[in-house]
Amino acid sequence: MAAVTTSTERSLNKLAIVGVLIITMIFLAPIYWIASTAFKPRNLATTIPPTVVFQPEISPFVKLFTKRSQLRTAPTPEQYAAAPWWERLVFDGGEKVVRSGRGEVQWSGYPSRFMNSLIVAITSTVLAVGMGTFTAYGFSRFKVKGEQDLLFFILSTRMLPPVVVAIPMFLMYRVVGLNDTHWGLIILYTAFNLSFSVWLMKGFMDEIPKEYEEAALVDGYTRMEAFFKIVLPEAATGIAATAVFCFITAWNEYAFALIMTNRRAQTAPPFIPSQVGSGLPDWTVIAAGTFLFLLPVAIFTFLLRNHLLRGMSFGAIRK
Amino acid sequence: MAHIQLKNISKTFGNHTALTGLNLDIGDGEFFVLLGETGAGKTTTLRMIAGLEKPTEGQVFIDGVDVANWGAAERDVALVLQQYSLYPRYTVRQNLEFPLKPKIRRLPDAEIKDRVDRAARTLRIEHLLDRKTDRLSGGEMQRVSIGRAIVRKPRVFLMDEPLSALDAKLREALRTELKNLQMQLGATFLFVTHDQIEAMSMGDKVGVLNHGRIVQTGTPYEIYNNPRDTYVASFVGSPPMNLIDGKLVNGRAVMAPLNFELPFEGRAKTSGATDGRPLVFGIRPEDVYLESGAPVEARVHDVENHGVEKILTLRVGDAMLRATVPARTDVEIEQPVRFAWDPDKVVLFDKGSGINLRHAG
Amino acid sequence: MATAVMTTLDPNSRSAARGMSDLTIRNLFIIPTIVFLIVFNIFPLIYSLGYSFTDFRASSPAAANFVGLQNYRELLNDPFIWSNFAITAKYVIVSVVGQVIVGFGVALLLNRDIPLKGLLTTLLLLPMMLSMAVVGLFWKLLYDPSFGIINYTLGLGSFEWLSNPDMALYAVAITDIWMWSPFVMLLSLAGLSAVPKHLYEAAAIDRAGSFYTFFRITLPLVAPILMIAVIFRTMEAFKTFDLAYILTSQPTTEVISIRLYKMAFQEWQTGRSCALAYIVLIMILAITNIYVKYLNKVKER
Amino acid sequence: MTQIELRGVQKYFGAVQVIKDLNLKIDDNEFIVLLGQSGCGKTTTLRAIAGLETIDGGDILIDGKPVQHLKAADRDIAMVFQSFSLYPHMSVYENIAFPLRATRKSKAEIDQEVRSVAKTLQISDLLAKKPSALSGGDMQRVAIGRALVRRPKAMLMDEPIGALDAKLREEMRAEIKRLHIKQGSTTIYVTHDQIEAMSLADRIVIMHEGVLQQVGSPDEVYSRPANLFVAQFVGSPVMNVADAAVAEKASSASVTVGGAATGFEFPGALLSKLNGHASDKLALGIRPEGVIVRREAADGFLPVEAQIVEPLGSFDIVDLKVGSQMLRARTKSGFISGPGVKVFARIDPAQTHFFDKASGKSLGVRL
Amino acid sequence: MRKTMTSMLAGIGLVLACGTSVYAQDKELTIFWAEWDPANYLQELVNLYEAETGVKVTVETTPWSDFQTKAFTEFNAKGSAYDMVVGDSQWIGAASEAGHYVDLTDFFNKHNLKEVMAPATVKYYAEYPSDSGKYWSIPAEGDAVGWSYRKDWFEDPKEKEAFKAKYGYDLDVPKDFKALRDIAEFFHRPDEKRYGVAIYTDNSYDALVMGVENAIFSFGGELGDYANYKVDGIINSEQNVKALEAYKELYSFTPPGWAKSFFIEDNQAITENLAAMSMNYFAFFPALINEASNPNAKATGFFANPPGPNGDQFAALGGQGISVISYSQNQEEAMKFLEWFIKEDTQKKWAELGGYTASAKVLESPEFQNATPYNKAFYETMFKVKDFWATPEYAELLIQMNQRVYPYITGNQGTAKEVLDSLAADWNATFKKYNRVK
Repeated sequence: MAAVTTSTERSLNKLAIVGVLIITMIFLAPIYWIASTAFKPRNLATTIPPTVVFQPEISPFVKLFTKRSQLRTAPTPEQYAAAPWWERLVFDGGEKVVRSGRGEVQWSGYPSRFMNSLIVAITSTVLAVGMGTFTAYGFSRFKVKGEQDLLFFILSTRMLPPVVVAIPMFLMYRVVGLNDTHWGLIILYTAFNLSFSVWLMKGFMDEIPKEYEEAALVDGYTRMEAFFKIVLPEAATGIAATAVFCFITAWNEYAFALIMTNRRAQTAPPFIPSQVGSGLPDWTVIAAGTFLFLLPVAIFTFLLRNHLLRGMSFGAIRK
Repeated sequence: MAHIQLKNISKTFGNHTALTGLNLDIGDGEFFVLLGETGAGKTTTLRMIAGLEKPTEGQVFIDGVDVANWGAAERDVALVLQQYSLYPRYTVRQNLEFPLKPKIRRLPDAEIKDRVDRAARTLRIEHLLDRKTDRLSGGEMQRVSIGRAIVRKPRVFLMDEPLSALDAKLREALRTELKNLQMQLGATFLFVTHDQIEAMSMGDKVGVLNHGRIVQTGTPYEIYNNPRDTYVASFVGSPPMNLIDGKLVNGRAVMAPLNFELPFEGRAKTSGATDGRPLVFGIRPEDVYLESGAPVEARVHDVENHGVEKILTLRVGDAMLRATVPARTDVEIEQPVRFAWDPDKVVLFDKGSGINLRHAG
Repeated sequence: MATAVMTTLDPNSRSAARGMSDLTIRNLFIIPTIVFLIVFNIFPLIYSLGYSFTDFRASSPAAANFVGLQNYRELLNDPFIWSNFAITAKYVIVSVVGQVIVGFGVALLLNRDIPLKGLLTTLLLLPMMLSMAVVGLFWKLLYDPSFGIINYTLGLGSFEWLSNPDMALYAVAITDIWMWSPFVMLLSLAGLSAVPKHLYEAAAIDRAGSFYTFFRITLPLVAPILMIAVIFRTMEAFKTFDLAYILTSQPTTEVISIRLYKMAFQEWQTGRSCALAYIVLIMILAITNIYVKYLNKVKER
Repeated sequence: MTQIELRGVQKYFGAVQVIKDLNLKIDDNEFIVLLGQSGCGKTTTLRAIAGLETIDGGDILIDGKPVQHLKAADRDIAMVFQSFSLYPHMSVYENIAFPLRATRKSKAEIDQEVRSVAKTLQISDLLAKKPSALSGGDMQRVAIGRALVRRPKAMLMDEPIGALDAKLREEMRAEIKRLHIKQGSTTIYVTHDQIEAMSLADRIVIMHEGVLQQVGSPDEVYSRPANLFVAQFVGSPVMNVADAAVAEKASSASVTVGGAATGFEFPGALLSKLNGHASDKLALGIRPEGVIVRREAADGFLPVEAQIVEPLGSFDIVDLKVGSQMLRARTKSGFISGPGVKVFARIDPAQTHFFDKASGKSLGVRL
Repeated sequence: MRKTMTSMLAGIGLVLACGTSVYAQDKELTIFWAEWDPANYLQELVNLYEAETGVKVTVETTPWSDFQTKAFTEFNAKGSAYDMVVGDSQWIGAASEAGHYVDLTDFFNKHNLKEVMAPATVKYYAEYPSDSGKYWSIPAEGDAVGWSYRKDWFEDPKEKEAFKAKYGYDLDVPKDFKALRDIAEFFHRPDEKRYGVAIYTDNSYDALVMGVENAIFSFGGELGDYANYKVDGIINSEQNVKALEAYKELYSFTPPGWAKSFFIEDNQAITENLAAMSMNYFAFFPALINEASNPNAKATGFFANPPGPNGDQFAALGGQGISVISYSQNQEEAMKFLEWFIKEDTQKKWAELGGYTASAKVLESPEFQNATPYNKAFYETMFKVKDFWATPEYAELLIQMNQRVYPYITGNQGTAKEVLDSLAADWNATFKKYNRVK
């Protein structure tokens, strides 16, 4: 139902389209640059003017997945010939693949940290959104003494600078053996996201007419059944929107991941920048790591985008 | 089928009192209408019977059993609401099946199908069964909601303004349908509405609720013709009963401070109607008539043409009086007319309390 | 029909029908979350509160001595700390205001009749999906005066974004704005689409021009959700650490979190850093409280 | 002094045509009600006049000037919405002042206008309140006040009282009417409620599926419906419509309804007036008050059985079974004690309408 | 109460921890270090140990920026995640006083490491407090700040001629700080996008201080008296003022945006053709002779930190010793590993792999010195290095120095004298606070 559109109105609209496109391009330029760098040969990574046309390479990804060190002497032609194609790419880059005492190729920390990220982010998102949904329902439907204070308390737990809790958290984790475990991070991220989740979900829950459950109650269902059969499906949009936010936060968290975990449970965010370490940064490898790491969130968000947009518009306004 | 009794029910929400000392008796198989304005406490009463709300004080009996500790599921009542009683994600069939599938009274599949089909037939919604509920019209939705209630064969049907979101034609049609349905099922119905036409046309009995109290319970006829107080008098009937301050002087109704008189004798007179007592005279618009030789002169303030009849608003001094006249009556606004009333139909109310003198005794 | 079969209830099934009471469900739904948050958020807080009254050094085996309010006193008298707070305040204001202007502006554009709106909106969200640390790394490169793309594209020669003490804070804020304007945009879009269309129609009928409509209708009605965005972004901006730490090390960009980090993890003045953390926390709480009060006022309207 | 004219207005939503070649001329000071079911195009028509909707064909003229290309703001028309559309963040005063402020009136002038309108509508004591603190009726008054304050060329109202309680609707109806008489501005009012239409309108415009069905005074549309749709849409309870068979019987005509054994007696003139219209294509319409019921048998009365009695206070509506057909009759309150009672009924020929079954058009038979 | 709480938490933790796989191998050692090439070389070295003994040794790394934080959080929590750490030289005070490191004095004496390792490395990597004869680490990765330069620029005849004309002496590897300054000035040509020199300026950890130290030490200055914590008159001495001014002057010849530069930026200055000379740790030089990472590899030369005006020649020390962590459950195994590590053969191998050995013998061997273009400079430097304070409160001292010096160097605030006077006052106050001086 468009209001009457005049010609000025129409040209304004065209202007808006152009504006949006320009802004989108500006916003995406750095990301495009990262993504393209992930496929560049090392010597084209930081050229000025930036290299736009180039032969895409896969070597950044090979390097990303292997442990390497600087070549001190060039490989012998035999060595070079005997090496598999991907190892030659590393040789070409003036590096060699580090092998273990038994001669096995050593993986870089990336794959395992990527897996850790997946485990930690998915589990904590499920937990935070799950608990958040339950709690939001509780606050939305039942009388709770000091509800406003409790909600503020829940929100306030997100205000702590991570540095504040890092030391006591670390000491506490040490006592209970949670440091450097997946569960340790999962709990932290869950706690961190829970406040947001409760807040957001409360908005959505308030929007779902309580008549739906009451009809089910009268029809002979228990409240639990009504909750699972009626409320949850209705809240799907809100849950999706909340999940996107929680996932993004957990996926990218840096400070706790750095302090609380070592080899076993560390996630990728602290790992990617560490690739700068060896005297001269190989931007192609960092870009490759960043690019791969962006994919899961981007895909997740893209799949849920309709929920995200719709969800934000009906739940959030009331909070 | 069930007999429902509410005894001395009070309900407060925080410092807001919704109901005070409510007593209600709904007979088995009765179509009971609870009539009141928005906020009078109708819905709260209904939710209390459904078990969705607990009374602050008092007891609810279903078939003589105190159901204080029964949850909504156990009371075996069905609920039809103005909106939201259908699940938007489900098809009509799924909606109709839903009440038949809880753990406590899960029916065999064949039986479920049978009941759903029968309900659909009764309500003429068979062609809608596979449609999603968000693609139904208002009337269809309300039929499905009613269907959801009847598949259960519950002891009591509770209906919370099920028709008020519909347009006039549909309301009229569904009114008859509902009444028919209730007669067929022989079930107890508690129907809540703010629309007095619905109350009058459907109810076996009507309870008028005002500010959390039952003001009057009775048949539509009683409520209409013998309202217990001025509130009921003005609430029931469209246009409402005319209420004029005055007193009786020597068998005549003397309207003060308006200074006009009308004859008053005969059947309407009751024991409390002593001369000089400040009264309120109530007269229905249809009992006010225009006559060239009638005792009082008025001006036509407004004319509403309803087709079958016209509703005139007459102005006498500052007072407004409604009169229903045949459609053929030809009057203009601001035209002077003379009117009289049918003294037998006059209802007398005490000026102070507003109580009908016949009830006061 | 009056003899329709009744489904009578087996009296034994009554308890089954009832399920858990509402009270049980409420407690079941709410208490775990509260307990969880207390254990993992409040417990460490109490821990640090205790330390904040001591001279505890986590790097030393020496027992902590109770020093009363000394840490607080010293911190509040330290001009360096106050300058850190001033920098933080400046940063928060620049970055949040920037995000609101950009985010809300883009949302206004997107709220029009734009083709491929959903796709564009999702693409615009990409910056906030990156890790702060990585963003810092790449933006440092983008800002580089000699081989950064920003100077090349804008033709700024060798403009010093990060080495210029007067510019550095803005450069950090620009990066933050790039990253988080999408968040504000998303919430603003939600707010904008929640303004009932008929109000705009009413305003059109009332002969209000587009500017008048914007300032008198749109803005006040989106204000509550915009406030929410502002609250969240302020809280986050106040806590900014990674970005500023990675991008620059100018004294003019030493926001309070960096100072806190250095105190806690480089100097290992655990007790004192806990005290500083508390001062920060109280400030955030106070600011949020003011915001929330204001938000409620805005919502009341 | 405002005349509004629609000439051949067409409007599509996608492939659906919602207004089909609408022609309508509205005189100055007239109170026009657009009546129809939801989705009939009445609101779209109103919005097109307001400038909130573009049209795909035809002209909209205000005082003879085409305005279809003007923005809403430039048409100088006020509108009251069903949802009231009060600005939730402004006080009543600000709401009413909004249209004046938007056009940059002086402060003093605004204040004076607002207060005078508020006085007219008796909402002076509400000026400081926010819309959320108002009752439905007061919100409606404010919405009307906001429209009136500008002294617009015309007032458009889109179901302005549809969201109110029944009792309140009645009161507001009267208020709106008085106000119109007092202010005397051209008014177009949209509703689906025929009682509102009947009691408010100078002329009623009945629309159905985008097509104008009939334009006429309340009396005309009630007593001379142009077609079956109008006949059944106007009047409550609804007009009875039944298949009718007309046969010659001596000098009079016999009209059989619902395949009953005997027919009702009609004057012989009917036959000539029907002009040989095929009997099996006839539909008979009779309003409940045209069905006359007696307790005792009498000439021309057929025996019938009461099915449902609906007491409506001042009168009852009784469903009578005639053959396979249900005819609803209006009786005095309590005239029939309950379902199952046997009574006698006849149809008043003077109040009977005949329609062509296929087209629904009235045959214009008046007896 | 606390106990109950603790055991309760322990319970929760136990349940949760079950979900995480637990590594179990008989003999395994973990060495903690920062993420850089030497750690990779070390991994290659310890792979040999595994081949010899079957004990698996893993080198765990974390980014440099977080290395210190992470190590100390782990120490403070008495964590046993690591058995050994290759920790920065400044940590030794904090770590030994807090009991995080195992006392290696006996081991040291038994193997006569004082002789085996280059003396400066023993002094700074291993011994604490100064001259106490107590040892906490085995020097592992020797490192110091040296210089790289563009041979092709230096050897360009035109440039040589122009230089000679301007400064009156031949353009060559700088023989002192004055020459360093002249060359920097000579090559500083912003319109050609070519600049004089790249130096350390990052103040987030010790980069800037290292750079300044290079000047101070070569100018004959000291940071203070490490034995009695006297700083006044030492840190703000005449030489130091001169040195600081000299460093500030160098800053004016740096490429644009050079206010947060450390090893990455300084190496980039060479690879990206920005600067004629660049200061850096020797540990980062391998990247510069690798043609894959440095297009100018063939044209890159190296030199040791030049002497100051009085002929003193010193350099700031980097590098790390390897220590055994007190909370390790494999201390015995770790000692065995160290015995293997200090063997001459191992040290040789270590140097071959790319590690910077501290073994005096290996350093002195011509094989080592000729192995790379910079090994000779490294060898020279390693016998004249000096380091920052190693007291437990070194971090505070470092931050204070950053706070004072950084605005002066990069932001033109105050004079060198004022800056160093204030610094002396800050340090004095800090030492008072920790009761080092009365």
